[in-house]
Amino acid sequence: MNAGAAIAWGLRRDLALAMRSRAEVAIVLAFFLLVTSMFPLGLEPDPALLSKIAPGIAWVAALLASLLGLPRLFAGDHADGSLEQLALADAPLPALVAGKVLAHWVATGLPLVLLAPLAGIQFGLEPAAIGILVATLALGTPVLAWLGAIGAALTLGTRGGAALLALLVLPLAVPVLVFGAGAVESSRAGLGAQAHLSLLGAGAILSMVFGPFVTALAVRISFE
Amino acid sequence: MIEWLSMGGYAYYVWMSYGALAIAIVAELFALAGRRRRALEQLAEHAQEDAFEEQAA
Amino acid sequence: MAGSGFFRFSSPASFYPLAGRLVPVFGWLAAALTVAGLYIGFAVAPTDFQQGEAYRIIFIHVPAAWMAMFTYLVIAGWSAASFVWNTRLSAMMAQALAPTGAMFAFISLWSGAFWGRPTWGTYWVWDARLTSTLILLFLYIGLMALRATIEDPRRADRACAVLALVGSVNVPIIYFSVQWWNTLHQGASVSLTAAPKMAETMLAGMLVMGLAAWAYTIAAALHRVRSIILEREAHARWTRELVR
Amino acid sequence: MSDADVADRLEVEDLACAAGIRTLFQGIGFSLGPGQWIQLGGPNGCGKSTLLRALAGLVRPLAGSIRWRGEPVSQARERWHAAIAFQGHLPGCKDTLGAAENLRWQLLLDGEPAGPARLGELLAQVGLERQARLAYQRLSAGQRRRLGLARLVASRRPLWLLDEPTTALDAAGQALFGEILDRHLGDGGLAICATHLELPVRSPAIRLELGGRPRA
Repeated sequence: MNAGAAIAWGLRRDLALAMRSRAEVAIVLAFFLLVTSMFPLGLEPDPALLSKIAPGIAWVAALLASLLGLPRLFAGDHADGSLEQLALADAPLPALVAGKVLAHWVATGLPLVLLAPLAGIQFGLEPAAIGILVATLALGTPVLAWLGAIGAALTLGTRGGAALLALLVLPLAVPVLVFGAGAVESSRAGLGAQAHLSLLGAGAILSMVFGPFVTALAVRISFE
Repeated sequence: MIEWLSMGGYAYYVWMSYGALAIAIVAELFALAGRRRRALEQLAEHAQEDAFEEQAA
Repeated sequence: MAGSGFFRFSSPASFYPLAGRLVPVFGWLAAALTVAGLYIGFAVAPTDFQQGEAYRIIFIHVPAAWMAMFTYLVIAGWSAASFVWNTRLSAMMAQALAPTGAMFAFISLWSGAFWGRPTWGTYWVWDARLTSTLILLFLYIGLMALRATIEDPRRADRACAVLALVGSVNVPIIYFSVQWWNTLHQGASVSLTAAPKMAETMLAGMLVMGLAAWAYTIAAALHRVRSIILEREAHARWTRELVR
Repeated sequence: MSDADVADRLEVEDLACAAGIRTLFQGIGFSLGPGQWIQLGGPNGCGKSTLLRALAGLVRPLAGSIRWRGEPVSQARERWHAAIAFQGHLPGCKDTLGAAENLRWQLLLDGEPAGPARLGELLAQVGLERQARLAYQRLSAGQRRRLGLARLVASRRPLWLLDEPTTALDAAGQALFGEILDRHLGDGGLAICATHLELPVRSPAIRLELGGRPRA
């Protein structure tokens, strides 16, 4: 199997599996909206304050929601032995992994991007800022997916569980958070979001270039 | 001496910092010694186990 | 694997006694440098015009921050070496350095807080340097937690090596992003090391304390790696000779 | 070097593996040619599964060499993976997917044709035609094993690495396994089966007891 076929195999299989467990995917999205809805309740419904903190909150919620979905990525395949078959397939493992992560992003990352405007409206963001928020999430969630994939593969079969995964992934995700939330604020301050978006785009490209290989290596390590 | 210890009124801050460093280093030295002791104990245990196995064989 | 030259010592069995001889050397060196550094810091360096005596905290704060950052890079270096040459000892060194690096990261934060209180009026400010050191501390904790939760030591070596390498690629990006975030939000804030005029004695004190931290880290890591070797090689013949 | 010039041959020399800090086995060596199979025995915990996983390339051995067609497998991972069909003690099937669906994804991964007709034919051969749409989690343990056999029936890989292939199979299922393996060996295939059961296979096995030397 060549790399393209391997990516397609991983993508189609994991999307088929995600369709079977739509409820689990929906929970991730509900969690995202729930978290963003909690903040106004915990603070005060002051429009000025809310629209100021909106980008940060949307991004932190997206970060947490993407963490929530991560154990689905490899743990199931690891427990039932499918991951072994992937690692032993006559196909490049980075490509198979890339297909899986792509499917994971389509199932959990892309819906977050599409839901973000809802959170933006909740917080009274102006349309232009919502547009930038959506753009940053579209560029940033793939980076989160790859960082998460590396963490998820490294923690396979360990006793650490979801808390360990969060401990490994969140510090690495700091730059994404900073540039993602910073873009919206910077554009609202009239400074333009170009630089932030370019950096996020660079991050997305880097993570897509190196992510598959590092993740595949981590998957192989998980069998030892 | 007292005047030096008072650090021009900043004694609390200065000695909290230096004290924490001292405690951290002492704690690490104890941890290092403990780890070595445990490693040697474990080694002795394994040696005993293997000696039993050799006798049994 | 009884090679020659440098690689001879990449075998745990031959490194163990060498490390044993080096531990006291670096240990005493660290003690001597600490005494010298403290003497410069407390006796030679004059009271700061603006900050009073509180500035003497920087003699541990700055070296600890340097050491924490540098130790992480050294861990990444050993991790890379363990992949390239597949030497077990490299991974053990990476494992041995992590707790000491984490300790220095913590000390850097702690002393930073106690320096910040009299200087800025608050224990914690989201200063770029402090924030990145905080994240660095989390990276250390993650590294040690991952190590602790993996049963098989060889698997743990490789998993931690991947994490350390990914982390070390990320450290400069984190630092840069936090710096940027900081300037966007607060403007240029007072930085610990950018005191108006760094007096020469101050710099000298910091350097000597920095060297002391170096020597201490080497001594602690070598001592710890000896224990790790014993744990890992508990079934090898040569370790048996030690308890007989 | 074309494929026809080199015979399918697996050569293992001086293989050693560890579990944690303990050495499980060392000095394992054998050579396996077309039509031959190894029955791997030994008490629980002696490292049968680890040996299979090390051969497949999931576990890094402490020492030793594994050569396929004269070529070290670690240097040609994809060619090696194209030559083996590995079935560990985990099934590699998803609980929520049906039997046929599970088989289909596995066959696609193996690079085998997986049309509906082909799937039906394979399931019929292992006696699962009526369970094709049943979710994997509803299959009995024996039926799950049979689904694994369907993959082997379809496989054109020369070397099979099987971990306890007949546990949970009834007498008919064990006989079916024997037939499938005999046909594979008759076609010039190779196999290594870790098992503590007697397998109803007509072709004579090379017995390898871990901790011991291979006997013919």
